[in-house]
Amino acid sequence: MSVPMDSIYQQIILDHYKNPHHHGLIEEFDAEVHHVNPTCGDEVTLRVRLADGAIADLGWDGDGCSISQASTSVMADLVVGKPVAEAMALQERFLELMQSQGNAELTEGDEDVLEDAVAFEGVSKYPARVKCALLGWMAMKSAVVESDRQEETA
Amino acid sequence: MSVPMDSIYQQIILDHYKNPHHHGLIEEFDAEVHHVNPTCGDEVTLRVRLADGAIADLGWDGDGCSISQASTSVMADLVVGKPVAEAMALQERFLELMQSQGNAELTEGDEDVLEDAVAFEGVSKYPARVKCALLGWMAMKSAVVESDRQEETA
Amino acid sequence: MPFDVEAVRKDFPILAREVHGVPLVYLDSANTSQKPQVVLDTLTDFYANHNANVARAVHTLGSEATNAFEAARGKLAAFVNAPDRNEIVFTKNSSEALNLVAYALSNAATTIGAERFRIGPGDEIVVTEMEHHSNLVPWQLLCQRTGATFRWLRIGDTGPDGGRLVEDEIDTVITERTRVVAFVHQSNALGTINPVSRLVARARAVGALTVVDASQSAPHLPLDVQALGADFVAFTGHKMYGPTGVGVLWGRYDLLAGLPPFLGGGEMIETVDMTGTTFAAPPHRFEAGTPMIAQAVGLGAAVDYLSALGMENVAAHEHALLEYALPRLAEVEGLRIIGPATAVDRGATISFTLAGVHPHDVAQLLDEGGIAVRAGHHCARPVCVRYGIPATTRASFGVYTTTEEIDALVAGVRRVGEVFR
Amino acid sequence: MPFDVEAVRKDFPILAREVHGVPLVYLDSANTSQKPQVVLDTLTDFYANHNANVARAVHTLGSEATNAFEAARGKLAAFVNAPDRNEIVFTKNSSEALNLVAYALSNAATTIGAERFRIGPGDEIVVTEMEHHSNLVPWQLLCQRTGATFRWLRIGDTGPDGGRLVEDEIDTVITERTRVVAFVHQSNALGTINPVSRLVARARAVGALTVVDASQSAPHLPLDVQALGADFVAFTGHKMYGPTGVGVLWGRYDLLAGLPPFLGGGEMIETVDMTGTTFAAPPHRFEAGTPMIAQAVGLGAAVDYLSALGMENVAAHEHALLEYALPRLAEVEGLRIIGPATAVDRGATISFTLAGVHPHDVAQLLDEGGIAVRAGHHCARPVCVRYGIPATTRASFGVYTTTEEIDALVAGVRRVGEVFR
Ligand SMILES: Cc1ncc(COP(=O)(O)O)c(C=O)c1O
Ligand SMILES: Cc1ncc(COP(=O)(O)O)c(C=O)c1O
Repeated sequence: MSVPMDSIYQQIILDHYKNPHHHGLIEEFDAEVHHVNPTCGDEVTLRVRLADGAIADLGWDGDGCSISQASTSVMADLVVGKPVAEAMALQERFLELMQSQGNAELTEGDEDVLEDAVAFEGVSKYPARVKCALLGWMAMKSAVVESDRQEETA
Repeated sequence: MSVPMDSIYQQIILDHYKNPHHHGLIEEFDAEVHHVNPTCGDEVTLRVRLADGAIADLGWDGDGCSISQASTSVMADLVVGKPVAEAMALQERFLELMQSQGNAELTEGDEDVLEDAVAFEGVSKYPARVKCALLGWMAMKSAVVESDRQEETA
Repeated sequence: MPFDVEAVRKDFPILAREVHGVPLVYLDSANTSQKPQVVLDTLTDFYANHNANVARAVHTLGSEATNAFEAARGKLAAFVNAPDRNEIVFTKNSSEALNLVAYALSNAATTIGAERFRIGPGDEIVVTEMEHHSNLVPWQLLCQRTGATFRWLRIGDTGPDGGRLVEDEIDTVITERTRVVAFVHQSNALGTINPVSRLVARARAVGALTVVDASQSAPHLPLDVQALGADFVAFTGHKMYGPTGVGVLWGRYDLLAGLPPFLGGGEMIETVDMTGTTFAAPPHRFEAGTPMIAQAVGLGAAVDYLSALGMENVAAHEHALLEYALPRLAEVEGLRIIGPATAVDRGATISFTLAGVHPHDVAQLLDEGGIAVRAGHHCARPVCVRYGIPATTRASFGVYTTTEEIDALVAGVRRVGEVFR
Repeated sequence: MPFDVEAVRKDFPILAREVHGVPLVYLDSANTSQKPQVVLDTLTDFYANHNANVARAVHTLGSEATNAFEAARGKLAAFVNAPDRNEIVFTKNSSEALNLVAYALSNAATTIGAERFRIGPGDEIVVTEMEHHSNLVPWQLLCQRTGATFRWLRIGDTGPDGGRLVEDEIDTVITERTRVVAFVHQSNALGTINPVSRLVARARAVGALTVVDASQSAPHLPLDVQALGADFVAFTGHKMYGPTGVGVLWGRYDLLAGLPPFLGGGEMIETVDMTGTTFAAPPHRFEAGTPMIAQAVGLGAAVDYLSALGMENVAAHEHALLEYALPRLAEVEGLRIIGPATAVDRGATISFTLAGVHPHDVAQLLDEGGIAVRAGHHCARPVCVRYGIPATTRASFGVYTTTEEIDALVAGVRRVGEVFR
């Protein structure tokens, strides 16, 4: 059986859910964060290691709905190896997309940079699910900020 | 100038308002009560004297809208000289009339016993004014109860 | 007269809607119910023809509005068999009704004449582990304000046909120290109908006040506050086919008359002076400011609608749906019913989990097939904690629910399992 | 675009009504306003097509309802120029909004982390003598709960063009001991517009919180919470052409974020546990239970309607009506205006007395001529006490009021004098 054409459960999302990328906590890391979505109980623990102003590595573990888990997997694919500034810009753009209430106009440029993450566009119509899609992204952002802070105070 | 045909300001009400009956506090009395209608500030002070189970005399002073003052005047006319039981029955009937929300069906019998008080029928459509029309009647009832109580404890 | 669900459905305009290109199957009535046309018409008629503020106005519109509002109070009183229409206090929802009682009690601390209601350290407030947050947090906050101790009756067995209070603990948890026992009539998370008379009897024996949260029972079964025997009963308009923004607190008149006010403002006063204020008699004492006039009138229309259907018939219809649904759902692979598995002492609200699929995904994918159910902790998180699960999916029925809709639900849940496995 | 009052009137279905066989002249908008068709249509559309509970639901209807409800929050934020939409808390009316602040403050007494909001003996709460009971009684009750002292700014001169606060006393009554200054923007009893910036500046200088009751200004003039400079601003939907049953508290985000909750229940929590609960961020922290969903959406439509008219135009229209009405009423034999006699710093609400006739009789007899005005103390009894009168008659205008209606009022009041003299 397949899902409806306009489903928010794009095959790509189901695939990431069933086989999440960068799943598992990395051993060497600069910061670890634990984020929870209190309304649905989704959880993610996420570790990052920065090097030369870029996200050198990222690993995560989580529990929750397919949207939260797949979105974290897609995010990890996207940001690992990217300069921090670029990762933050991606996060900004994804946040905007999620807050569009289904009215986002995706440009080709978006598809180029957000890659698999554009599959989550449909989620933006469901305010209750937006937080799920954002969970991993927000955790990544906090972890990066946290790493920076540790560096500064080190 | 005259008021509209269906006015609650029947000529009889205006007449009682301009020339209230039994107005003025009597010297000899069994009980005095002071009632206030907090929503509009109408006030009445009322004294009664009972004798042989009847309302021998009643006098009042007041301040307030025409409905409260005229109704007290009409009430006084009706109950002075009447046996207490009869006065209480009148009070009951008048209360019923006022609570009818404009749906009372006045019988000829009502007109016989309530006399001028039937002129207040129109007031029952206006919940905010019902209390005005009842003020004097409620005061009379309290004063009679109060007199009885004093007699019993005397 | 047999209950004609097809005729009922025609009364609800939203049921003609499609979502995702398929007809709507609305199975989320425990969250909020849909509204019959007569309620919408009543609201429009009120605003378009009789709108005015109540109590205060001497003009015609004001009198019409006041009569309509007070008539609604009378209808609500009749609907729950209240002995006195002045026992019906209009609130914005159940939550406010429950908070009202909790705040009036803590306000007794500084109110002369209300000494008998005072609560303090050493006193205990008892709720149950299956309360909606709206009948749980207000009491936690009351304990915080007063120093009283918060206690609760636990949910026992969580297996099939579990999901009920541990009856043995009623006598040990509710004691001479208990001042208030607040509990849900029908659980919104489990469907369980609690043993009201047992709880009320124990509370009464120890001199505690009882507060019944009837949010989930008022729409579904004949509610008789005199038969319940409790001191306060709260329910909410939007779940019983009425407008949003209106709820009801019923309370015994002598208790309402003795309690200090909660919200201060217009209409709840007797006389106001800069140096001190006296308060009106119930119900107005507890209705500060301009009330939800149109909403109360609309709720009056909703209870007229329910009474015309007959609450006995409504209860029978929903019970039949429940008996139809429970075994069919239980057959779905990986499906576990959270709450009593049989239709005994149980309302037509069914929570479940599906192995390997998050409840949010179940609900979302059902929605894509037109089926609206709820997923989450249903504002009763301690229930999920008790069952050791993050959330459930919940289907809940109403006067307009059909067995065909239940078939669609069962088929839909099966499909969800296939997609995610 | 000139303000076209005849076009506006066509938007309000109730204005086609007759009472006592004559066309309705509705001059009671300060009590409650009438509703334009677009508000009624918005309510009906919501219930008939998108009705569901908000926040909790993952299904389509739930998402539509949530989006509509949150969009209304955004509209309200824009309407009052709030810097952040999360500063808009939906309440049931102004009265609840004002009580919310008062209760959150007293709840600080037992909330860790809210120490800076604690109020107790020695602290002072300042209001004015011209407050509506809804901005007076909550503060009296707060003083009762906390032991703080209740103080007030007096109304000075009661002659023509009096009816204003004694400005000299602002600095002596608001002192270092003052913790809250709560005052009405535009008086519902007198029409007076208070010197907000003067009061806010003094309050800020002494470190007191300011609470502005904008119930009577929000419908009538451009309201800009940033320009007002206050900490909290309350207003109510039914007076601004919206539904009954919804109001708004605007508060500075950092203050809302620091305040403890008021009502406990669903949706205002972060996580609930039997042994303790944490609370959501504003605005949800202050919105316990199912909100007045349809009403907030309807209020959104009302502010869209007002914005389309343009609040500057609305204010100019009503100011012109005021300038038209004041001298004409003042000419009526025995009529005394209660409040400023000129149109300076004054809204289009005119209270008056008529020598020898009780205000209730004035209003009632006007009603028999189709003219709806209010009589009483207008929930501001201390104003009547200050003027030494039991009550006033009050005519108040709105977007749909015409000069012809004012002519009818003036003629009507003359007639009343003749009947009773
Ligand atoms: C100045 C003022 N404040 C507060 C209120 C209270 O508003 P509500 O009754 O909607 O709570 C009113 C109106 O009644 C008012 O005129
Ligand atoms: C059992 C129960 N109690 C209380 C409530 C709260 O009702 P409301 O949200 O209308 O205040 C609900 C529903 O949300 C409920 O299901």
